[in-house]
Amino acid sequence: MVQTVIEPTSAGDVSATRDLYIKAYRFMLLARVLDDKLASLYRAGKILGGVFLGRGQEALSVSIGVGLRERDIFAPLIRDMAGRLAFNESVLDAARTFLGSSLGPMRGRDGNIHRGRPKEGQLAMISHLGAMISVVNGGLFARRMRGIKGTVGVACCGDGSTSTGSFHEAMNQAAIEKLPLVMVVADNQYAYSTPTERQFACRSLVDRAVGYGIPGYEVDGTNLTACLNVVGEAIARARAGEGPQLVVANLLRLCGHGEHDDAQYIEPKLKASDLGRDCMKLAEAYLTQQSWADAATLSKWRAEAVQKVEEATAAAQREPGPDPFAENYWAALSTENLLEGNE
Amino acid sequence: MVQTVIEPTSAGDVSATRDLYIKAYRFMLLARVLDDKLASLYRAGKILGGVFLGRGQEALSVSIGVGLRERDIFAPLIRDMAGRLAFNESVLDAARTFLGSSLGPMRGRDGNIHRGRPKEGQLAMISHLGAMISVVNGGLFARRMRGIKGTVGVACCGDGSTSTGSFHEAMNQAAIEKLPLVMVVADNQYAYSTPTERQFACRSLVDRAVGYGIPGYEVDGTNLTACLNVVGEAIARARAGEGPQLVVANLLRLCGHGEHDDAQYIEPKLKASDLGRDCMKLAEAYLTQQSWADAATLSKWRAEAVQKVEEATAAAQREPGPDPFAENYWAALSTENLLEGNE
Amino acid sequence: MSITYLEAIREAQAKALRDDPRVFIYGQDVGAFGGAFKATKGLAKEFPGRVLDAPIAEDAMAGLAIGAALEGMRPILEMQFADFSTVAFNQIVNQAATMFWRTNISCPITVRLPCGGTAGGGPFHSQTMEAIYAHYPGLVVLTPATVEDAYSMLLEAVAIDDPVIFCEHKFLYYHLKADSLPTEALPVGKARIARVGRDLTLVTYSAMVHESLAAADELLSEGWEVEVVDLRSVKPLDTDTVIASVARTGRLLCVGEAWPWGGVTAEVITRVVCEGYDLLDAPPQRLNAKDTPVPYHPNLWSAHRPTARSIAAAARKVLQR
Amino acid sequence: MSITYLEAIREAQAKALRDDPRVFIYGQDVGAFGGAFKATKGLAKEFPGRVLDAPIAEDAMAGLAIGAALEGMRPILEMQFADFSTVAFNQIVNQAATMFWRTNISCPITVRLPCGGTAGGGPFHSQTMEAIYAHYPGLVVLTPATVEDAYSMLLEAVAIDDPVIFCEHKFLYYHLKADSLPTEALPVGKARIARVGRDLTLVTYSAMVHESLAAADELLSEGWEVEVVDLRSVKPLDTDTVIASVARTGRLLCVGEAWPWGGVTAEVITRVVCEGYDLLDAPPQRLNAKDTPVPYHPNLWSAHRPTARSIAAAARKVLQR
Ligand SMILES: Cc1ncc(C[n+]2csc(CCOP(=O)(O)OP(=O)(O)O)c2C)c(N)n1
Ligand SMILES: Cc1ncc(C[n+]2csc(CCOP(=O)(O)OP(=O)(O)O)c2C)c(N)n1
Ligand SMILES: [Mg+2]
Ligand SMILES: [Mg+2]
Repeated sequence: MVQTVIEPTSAGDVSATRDLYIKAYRFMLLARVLDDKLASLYRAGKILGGVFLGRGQEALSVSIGVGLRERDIFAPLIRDMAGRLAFNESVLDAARTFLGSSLGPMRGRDGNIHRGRPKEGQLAMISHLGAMISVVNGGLFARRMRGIKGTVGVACCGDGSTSTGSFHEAMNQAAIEKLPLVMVVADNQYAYSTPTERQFACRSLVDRAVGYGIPGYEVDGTNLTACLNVVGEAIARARAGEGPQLVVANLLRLCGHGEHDDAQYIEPKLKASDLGRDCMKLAEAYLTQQSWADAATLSKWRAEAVQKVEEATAAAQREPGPDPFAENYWAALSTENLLEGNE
Repeated sequence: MVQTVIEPTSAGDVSATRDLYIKAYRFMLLARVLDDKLASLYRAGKILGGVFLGRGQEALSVSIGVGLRERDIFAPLIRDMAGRLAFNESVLDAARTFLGSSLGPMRGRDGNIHRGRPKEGQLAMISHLGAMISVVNGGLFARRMRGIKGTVGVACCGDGSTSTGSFHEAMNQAAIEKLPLVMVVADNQYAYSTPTERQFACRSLVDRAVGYGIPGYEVDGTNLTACLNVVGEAIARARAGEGPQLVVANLLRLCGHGEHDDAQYIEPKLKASDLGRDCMKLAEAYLTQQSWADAATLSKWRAEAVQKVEEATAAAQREPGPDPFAENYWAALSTENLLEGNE
Repeated sequence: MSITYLEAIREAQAKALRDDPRVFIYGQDVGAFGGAFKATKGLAKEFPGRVLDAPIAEDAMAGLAIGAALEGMRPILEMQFADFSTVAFNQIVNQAATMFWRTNISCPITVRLPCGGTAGGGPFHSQTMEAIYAHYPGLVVLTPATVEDAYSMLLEAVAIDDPVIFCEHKFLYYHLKADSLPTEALPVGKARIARVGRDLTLVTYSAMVHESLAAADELLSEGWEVEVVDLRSVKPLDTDTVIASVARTGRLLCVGEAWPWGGVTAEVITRVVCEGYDLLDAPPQRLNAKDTPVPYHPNLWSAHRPTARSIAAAARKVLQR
Repeated sequence: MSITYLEAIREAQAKALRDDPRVFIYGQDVGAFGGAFKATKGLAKEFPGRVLDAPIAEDAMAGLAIGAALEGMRPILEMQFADFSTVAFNQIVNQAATMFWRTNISCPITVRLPCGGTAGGGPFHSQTMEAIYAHYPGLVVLTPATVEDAYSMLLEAVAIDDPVIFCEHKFLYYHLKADSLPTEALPVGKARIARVGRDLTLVTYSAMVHESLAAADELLSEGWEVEVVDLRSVKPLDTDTVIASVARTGRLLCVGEAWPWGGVTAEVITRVVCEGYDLLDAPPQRLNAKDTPVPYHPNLWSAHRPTARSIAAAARKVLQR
């Protein structure tokens, strides 16, 4: 049942393929520019808490975002800026959360990568790795009970997160219930500093699929076309009622675990290998090679992305942080009459 | 890497094979007789708490017990009377624990299936399914650190227990550390009342092995020869340094989940299938067929088992229960000066 | 007609399923089998597709319930024993409990925990975990002591927009009977005066209410009138009712089946002394289980947990000061 | 020379590894990388094969440590953040904590929990879980507040035959410095009078010791002499030292960074009023974090947890009664 897709055969309408590719690329670009901006704001001491970037993982992540539809469910993880933006997140949501604006979706209560808008299908991750997958299952399960058809859910995680008991319980649960879950694993060769040989002993994490009785696909995570195809097809199959799908992408994180980390532990050999290629650069080369964009267009797109990011981060920086005395921040229950007086 | 062994090729010395078979059979018999006695004591209201039997699973369980050596580690689960006895447990330990004697290994503190003697390699299970496997890993890990070679550890569980996060975390941990763990899964088609189709969606649980990068073997759990071979070989390979091994046995529980349960939910079709055969009867037929034992010998063995069981249960019933005022039962720490006064 | 505590739990679930299409039940063996304790007996048949067997995966069970709640459902999760909820602990305290505060979206799940000691239960089938869950912000923790409360509070739990930990006591399942199911009830958050008295306030909850009432009987024969307060919910905790009672009696004993350190008894005493210090005529006291795992053997078990007898003894000490 | 709280933790581990071949360290990224906070920096190199990276599997991490302890080892387990120990919760409270009582074999594991709030930490990287673990029988729970205690208590934790939950506070990691490592220390189980005073006993632990000392300074300028008791270990809890202090001052304020319900503050107040009621001249009080998840934004965070300022305000109330 395990399939390995290296270079997909791209069938169908060429212009649709091009449009999708360009759309995806532009979200990747926006994510990269925003991530870079956040990194520099972090270095300037403007951001509280950690900054975790998706650098090198944009092709995979964006493929999820462009593959999902409005009523779908998405549980991004820490490196999914591209997927978030392509799904439905605004640059302003991200900027506000990182910059502590009280107008952001988390209102200063939670920060940065934990942002989300569950009502709009974008779950707000908790830190505990693996914990979001069964929550996606629950959403899909509820929809099925309510007779809502044709929606899917995508959960993301890294190689390290596959070692959690939560990952296993949720994968197995999805398989039993035949839920339209697409589990996207970004095997970026490290979990923080820990290399994959201290994390698993199978050939590839896609080998887990057979143990859950679900299809599994491996994809070159540096190649946008491959990612669009494999993730797109997995989403389509899930949507068509074929049950859970596992996608494992091979790639390398092109940054530290967080911006506090210089990632000296990453093997130079890996950096020099195909895994270490930058999906952005590959995509740009492909765009040019296909004559879908020339250098001027690429510059224009970048300039537009930069402008969006600058506007959003500037706006968020002007916004007020939360004022603990102005609003009731100290109610952990929605049922007001069950609240106890606070100390 | 997944291998399916249905009928093993039995090589080597026939008399050794016979001796092992007979030894195993006699422990199965002892376990069956003891289990039956416990069931009748339970019905007579003499046992507190649950009684969970290994009926139908003796061939698998005993294969572990006879395969292990003195310094090995064994983490039995609720249906492993045969394996326990064959490893190193006395009938009296079992009887005392079920009958609440203060002289048993658990001294009345914990009961029945939770008994163990960790110092002698037999772990005292906690109820939480899956939780013992990583504890076995820890024992093996410690031995390796201390330079002790050639010991193995066996952990047991049922089909249902493979759904736990603990199972997954521990299997993966063993694989990463290449520990000599043999994981024996008794797929008895049900977890309490829950059939396997509500528990997993893979073809067989042995399909999990490939996802951990370890060898997996499937065995007919009703066939003692097959179990002795497959479990024996898995233990031998682990002992030889080949890392963790997964053994999945197919069989049917020939009793309720516990003695309180009439197991009406078990499909008649399953009972009538090969899975529903009683490993004891098959073993007896084989013994006779091979002329390793005749009816008189079988009766004699049974009578001996019955006598052992009667003696032990009678002795345990005469023994005092724990006296909360005679002994200090209320110290949860071994470091006395850190104990707090009890309420 | 007579109905047990366990049947009341079943009936409440049946009513919830009947009245509210958003309700479903998820747990190990809750389907055709009707649950380890038969608390869902017949419900899978009566409500097809809405009472589902779960794999042995408490973390994913809780996660699924949370995800469904976000989509507007009202899941009831049955843990086979409260003790096994430790495996779902992270999802409950970090995912469900923080949801509303973090995202402004409520997370109405009800987690049924068959709690508490029974003879022969032992360390892993006897635990009462109310203090653990009550420590975390964002959870409502209920501990019904009567058939009526088991019914009405479970219905209320399902209706509450926040995650509710429903601690039902296994010792009461079959022992406790009522003539009929209630049609009205005290709301969650209100304690109940289970017995009126003027000499001592005995605050307790769950199965210990009955031990305490028996102790009060015993003490009455000695001339002491003990007021027994059944907390019903330990979070929120009805400090007002407790303090009003202490104002009448001047004396306080708190009894809980859980371990002492940081338990309900400590929380109640702290609230009373912090807010109603001057009302006390004598030092308050608490009585809990001993600070060891719950023993398997009944000889040990009955010395481990508070009983009518040990409660009466503790009460005498408070009364005689 | 000057040494931080974090360096003291590293040094204690180095010494434990050096002096005792049974010691090993297991945790995510603790090997070549030296840990998320660098608490094991250089140790993997200095002690080959004894400082090992774990997969992201806290349940199995704890299980492995327990199994190794049964075989006579002395594992130190590093959780990357205390908050993630919820995933290992079952192994810690049901396997490690019950081991000795059930089997008569001790289970000497040390679980290092990087605890507590820092600005920007947010709901899942700020928790203090001492009350949760202290509720369970069979665990020792330590909460060092000083560089010296971080060092000596960690060494003692490794030497103790029982499972120890070592709550090290991240806020103190770099802030707190000492001139040198101690050569002798108070034993685990003894509280320390961190500051002598006659008007009020302020009982606290971990990072709140420093907030409390600052509050005491502030109050001194108003003429109040506050005695600050640093509990050091919350289980066992040194009730004697606390009560002796209350006997001198007649007033009690307990301060904890954790949530109020059933926290250390409730436990301390309960013990004092149950055992030393007559020593109090005024109602005791407690001050805790607010009963919500820990906020990410510093504006909210500083209003959420007790600070020198809010402690001083609470103390004034107790003093003015
Ligand atoms: C249960 C749990 N344990 C530990 C952590 C701390 N932690 C945060 S990210 C991380 C590494 C994650 O690695 P991986 O899943 O490969 O994702 P990547 O960072 O490589 O994208 C760890 C250990 C956590 N968040 N949750
Ligand atoms: C974590 C956990 N959840 C639930 C239970 C309750 N429980 C005890 S045995 C059992 C069924 C076990 O099924 P399986 O693993 O197939 O073993 P079998 O009884 O069939 O031998 C369940 C659900 C438990 N012990 N631990
Ligand atoms: Mg990774
Ligand atoms: Mg089974």
